Amino acid sequence: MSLTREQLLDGYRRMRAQREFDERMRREFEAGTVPGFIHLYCGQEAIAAAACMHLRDTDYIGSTHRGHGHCIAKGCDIGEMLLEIYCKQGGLCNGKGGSMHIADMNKGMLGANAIVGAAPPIAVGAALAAWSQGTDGVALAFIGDGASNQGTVFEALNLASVLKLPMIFMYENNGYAEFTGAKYHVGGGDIAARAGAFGMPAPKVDGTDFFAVHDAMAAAVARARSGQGPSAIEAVASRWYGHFQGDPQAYRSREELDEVRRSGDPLKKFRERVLAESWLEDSDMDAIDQELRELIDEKVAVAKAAPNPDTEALYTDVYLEY
Amino acid sequence: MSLTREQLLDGYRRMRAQREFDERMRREFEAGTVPGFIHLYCGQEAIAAAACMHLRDTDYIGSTHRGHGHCIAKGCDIGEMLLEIYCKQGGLCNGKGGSMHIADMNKGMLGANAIVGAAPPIAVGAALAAWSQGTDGVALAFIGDGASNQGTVFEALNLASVLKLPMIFMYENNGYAEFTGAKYHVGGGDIAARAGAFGMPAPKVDGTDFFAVHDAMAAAVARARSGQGPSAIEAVASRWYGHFQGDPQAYRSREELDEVRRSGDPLKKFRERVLAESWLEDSDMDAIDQELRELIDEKVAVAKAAPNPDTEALYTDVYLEY
Amino acid sequence: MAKKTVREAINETLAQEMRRDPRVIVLGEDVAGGKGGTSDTEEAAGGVFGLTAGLYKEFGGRRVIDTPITESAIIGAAGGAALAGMRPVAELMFIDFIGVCLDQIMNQIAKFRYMFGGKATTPVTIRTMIGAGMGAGPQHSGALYPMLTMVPGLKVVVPSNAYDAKGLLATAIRDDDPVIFCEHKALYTEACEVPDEDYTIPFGQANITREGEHVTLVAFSRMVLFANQVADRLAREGISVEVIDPRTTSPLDEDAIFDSVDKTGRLVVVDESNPMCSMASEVASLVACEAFECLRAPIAKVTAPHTPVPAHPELEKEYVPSVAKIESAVRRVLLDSDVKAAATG
Amino acid sequence: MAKKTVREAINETLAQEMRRDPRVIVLGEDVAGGKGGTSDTEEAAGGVFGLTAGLYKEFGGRRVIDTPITESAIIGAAGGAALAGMRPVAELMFIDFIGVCLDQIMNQIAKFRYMFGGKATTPVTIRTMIGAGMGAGPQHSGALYPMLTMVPGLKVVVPSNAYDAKGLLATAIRDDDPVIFCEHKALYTEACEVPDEDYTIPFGQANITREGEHVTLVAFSRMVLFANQVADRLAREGISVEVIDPRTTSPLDEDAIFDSVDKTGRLVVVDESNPMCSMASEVASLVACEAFECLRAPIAKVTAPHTPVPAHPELEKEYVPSVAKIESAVRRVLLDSDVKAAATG
Ligand SMILES: Cc1ncc(C[n+]2csc(CCOP(=O)(O)OP(=O)(O)O)c2C)c(N)n1
Ligand SMILES: Cc1ncc(C[n+]2csc(CCOP(=O)(O)OP(=O)(O)O)c2C)c(N)n1
Ligand SMILES: [Mg+2]
Ligand SMILES: [Mg+2]
Repeated sequence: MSLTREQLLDGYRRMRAQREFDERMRREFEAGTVPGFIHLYCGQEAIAAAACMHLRDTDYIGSTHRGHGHCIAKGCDIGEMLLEIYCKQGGLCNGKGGSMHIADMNKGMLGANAIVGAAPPIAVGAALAAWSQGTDGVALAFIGDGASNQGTVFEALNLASVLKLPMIFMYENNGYAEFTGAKYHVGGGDIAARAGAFGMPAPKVDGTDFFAVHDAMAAAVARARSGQGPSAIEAVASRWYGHFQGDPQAYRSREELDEVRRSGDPLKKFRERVLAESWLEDSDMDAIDQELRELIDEKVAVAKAAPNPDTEALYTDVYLEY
Repeated sequence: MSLTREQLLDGYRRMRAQREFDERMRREFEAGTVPGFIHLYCGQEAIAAAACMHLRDTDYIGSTHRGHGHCIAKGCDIGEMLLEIYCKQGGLCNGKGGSMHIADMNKGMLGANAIVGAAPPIAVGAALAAWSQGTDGVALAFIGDGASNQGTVFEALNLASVLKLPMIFMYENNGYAEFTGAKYHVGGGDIAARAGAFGMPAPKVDGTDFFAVHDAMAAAVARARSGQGPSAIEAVASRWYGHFQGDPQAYRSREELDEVRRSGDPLKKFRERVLAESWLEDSDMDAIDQELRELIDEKVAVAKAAPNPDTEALYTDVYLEY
Repeated sequence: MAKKTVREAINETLAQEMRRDPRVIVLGEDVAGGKGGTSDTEEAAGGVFGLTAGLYKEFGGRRVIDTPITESAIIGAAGGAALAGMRPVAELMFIDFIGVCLDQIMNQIAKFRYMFGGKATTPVTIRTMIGAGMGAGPQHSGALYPMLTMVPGLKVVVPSNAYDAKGLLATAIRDDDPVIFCEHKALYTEACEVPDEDYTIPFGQANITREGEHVTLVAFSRMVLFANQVADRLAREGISVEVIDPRTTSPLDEDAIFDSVDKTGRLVVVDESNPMCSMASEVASLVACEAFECLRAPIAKVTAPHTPVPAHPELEKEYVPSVAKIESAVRRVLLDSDVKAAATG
Repeated sequence: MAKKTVREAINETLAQEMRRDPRVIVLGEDVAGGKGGTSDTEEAAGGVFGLTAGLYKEFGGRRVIDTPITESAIIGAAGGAALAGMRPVAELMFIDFIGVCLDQIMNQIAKFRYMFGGKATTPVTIRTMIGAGMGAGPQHSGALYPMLTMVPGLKVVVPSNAYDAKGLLATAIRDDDPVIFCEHKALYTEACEVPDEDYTIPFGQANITREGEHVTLVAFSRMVLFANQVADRLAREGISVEVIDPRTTSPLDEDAIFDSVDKTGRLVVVDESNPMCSMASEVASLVACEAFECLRAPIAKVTAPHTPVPAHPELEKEYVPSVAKIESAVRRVLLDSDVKAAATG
């Protein structure tokens, strides 16, 4: 274990922020305060946290419709994210994007994306920019198990492989694409093997194990930064809730959901491990929990109270100049 | 070797017809008699011949821009093909499709296709029709090395794998996509492995060896007809001529082209083998050569002399009823 | 006769057509919705919005086919299956997803018949959701039917109510040409009287939802509801508005529009699409070219602005042509023609 | 000043812009054309039609990037690279291939700025070939610019000559919004005088290629050549035709069109696209809505028919709006207005 205390706390904070955020969003959605619809990331927090810890603000990620966790882990401001989810003035997209389009170029966040499989080619473009300019920047795309079937994702893999781009493909196998199980929709059953066919390393890891993701990612980033080309990682972690909030999940058995709750909590696993190894103490993490709870309480209140964009905003920002 | 004399003659005839056809098209194009532009199949004839020998008129193939050989091997009428290439009334598409769109539903030929990678999903649909109706029909898609990079092709592979469709993906690796070498554009370098990643058998064979393709195809068809699902085959055979007729091929070295001519002739290889094994005699094949030469002479003359479609034809056949 | 929602009408029609013709199959993402899950049902959802509920149970997995997320393969396979004799009904969940499968729609399915010289038949129906109003954001809210209307070889249907949805969907499925069937998501819960037995409504035949004398209001899909409201409201003032619902954009019932403008001399077209190269532009230009002499006033188009659909619900409301905007366009056209009549009269 | 073809003008501009700004990169299929081959050059082709010849040699493989056949990844990567600070020029070989990459164009690149609240800039130029006339058949001959013109967030350029091609391409590459640059393949060999030094031509500013009094003829891309011929021919009869080349369809120089129609009272629009939801419809409808009072005759649209492009060269010729068809539309409009003038006068 080569992580410093600071790194451990950082990792924990990134995970806890995601959890606190999406659990709160879930309650707010149920209370009817959130516009549109939202897709919760609970259960998958270790993937985004461990992946993004290796990235700088000048590195890029491409995200998905289930992007809250990715944004938080990449360093997007939680207050501005909330303003965006509430579609308010001052939100990261000034209220025009909403939950499925949060983006922040200053943090290297190329956008959540409501088109399944659209982000990987875009992230490959960011990797191409680094490669073309000869920097050591890298880019990463998050890809769901369902998205792993979309043609665009294969094209992104191939282009990154052909040009040896500093690119990481992070498959998040959470078991479902909407209401259809990965057991059914992934032809051949092996997502990682798809990336492997393009000649890149493609380890499969437990996505609820922060340390496993962290290690796999360390290797992938090192490879990318040193000009050796792309990698993929398949991280397996069950989705806790429905596809979108409100989905009754009739396609999942009671037993499966119980099992997910029992064994699929990356935060619990992290805490058990760091306590067992005496790397951190309960109080370290409790303090973070408390701090984040207060932060999100505050920011949710601010977001709810914030002004709507003017009607005029409908017409602006289509072009820089037209 | 389990092929009968009739089968051997059939295989030879299918190959020779393709060769004779495209060599003649080449000369005609150079002489300026052919409209549009054409892509010659010379060097790859064993693939189409050996593959289509296993198929019935009620089985389907999806083809490419380089489709003359596929059409001939699947049994399209040579005269009607020529009428089509000359864009004449009575051509397989009544002159509206031309070289890149020859189709014949009665022969299970779903169309040459000028969009790279478009045919595999369509052929998968034909396989799906057989599967849905419970027949033992199969479908096959021809896919270039260049096309193997197109997202649509991966989607076709996956859908066929998920539904266990009676489908065969025939990769034709002829070394180039237009002017760019497969060595460069195939990420990871292994086309067959891409299909393998979807859990289907994906042997790689010498595409200039009729017998090798024939054997691989026998296994794939048997698997498909018996409901065991899709297969892929990567058949490697160099393209003799330019991407389109007239391409100066500055990207290929003299040595490469010499080598192709020396070792890349499937007809020559076939003849040597059947003579060495005493399965056929020179005279068997010479007779076929002669017959096909005369046939194509005659049909080219007919096609050149045939009437153009009426101008009215521009407006018909957009819909069955509108 | 029972009242049914658009959703119910569509669901019922799918079942009836599948019973009627064994060649009809349904394929798409989650059309059963439950395959590969852990509960004991393989049809847990019946489509994201329940449009295909019950079909898997009745017709089984070889006719109601859950697919991976793979729009190009869904549409391509529908095309290939059609060439091989089936009558597939493919679901493209949101029309916004044409971006990942347009080739199969535009260059393949739509062109087979023509480019194969009239020798191929492609009876594919593509069901897809259109429209804003649900807070679904910039990539799930488009009214992109003009983009497909312009494609030769396609027929495009934009039903505005449950009765039409049922009859037009039956026509679509029985039609031997490829049809894009556009379901406005904000209409799913709209109900009207719908017969239980199956029936068809011919394409290219407009429905005159309000008869009137003073101005012709052509509206598509959900906009027909708004247009009707405007007509009803103005009727109270003695302004008589004729509302035309073309029901299909391709073929387009040009004659119904010409006949109406011949009578009224005034035209307003309402289209939820973006303005450029829209159906509003198409209809307006047709009248300006073919029925110019009838016109007593400038034509008015009421469309969405040249912007994406914003996520914010209030901005989204402002984006969609509203009853108020339509009404004011109608009043403007009437005013303009008064002015013109005064000037020339 | 030297005469240059459209092809030469484009090639020269690409080189000049790459010299001017190191962030400009070129990517696409075969843009070098020779990678992975066996000859000793990696730039054997410089694009299928030689448009990018010489660039690889001068700027190397990290700025002139041969890609696999992978349009979604080409366009997507251009978009991502732009977000990351580059100014990519992506080549989409034929516009007909938008079917396999439209999502990246329409839902991603075009919308980034808007849906990210004005905080992202996407300076992508997509160069692509349009048009019939080369016997390339139904899947390689479309004039699909209306399909992109309708997409908010995109600018669409349709140059009709080498001088404009150079200035407009420079503007496109320096523009911070995404631009679709449509090169008509039948224009590549057309030549005119083109300065050696670089210059820009602003978007949204029409070029009046013929001044006239009697009728306004708006034409796009290659159709401008035909329109000019019609104007020249009719001039001999004393019929004075004003020809407007909008040069960009989005933004569209509406004022130039209104000003001209204000003068002439008559409008003919020529567009090689299919008729429905075309630029012809767009321009005609604009005038019918905004400049109705000026009109002294019905508007006429001259477009391709509602059919795919047939392979047969003679049918293809019949498909493309011809000088004869344009001329007869102009005569019809003049006649119609005489009739109308006679009737009302
Ligand atoms: C191109 C496209 N097809 C379909 C959809 C509808 N859709 C949204 S999310 C989703 C499932 C995605 O599954 P997965 O990639 O596993 O991500 P997860 O939801 O599990 O995070 C689908 C089908 C879409 N948004 N875009
Ligand atoms: C979607 C699409 N992209 C690009 C092209 C242009 N194009 C036509 S053939 C070709 C090369 C195809 O290479 P391959 O698949 O290896 O087939 P081959 O020509 O070698 O038979 C390309 C790039 C096209 N027709 N369609
Ligand atoms: Mg998933
Ligand atoms: Mg090839």
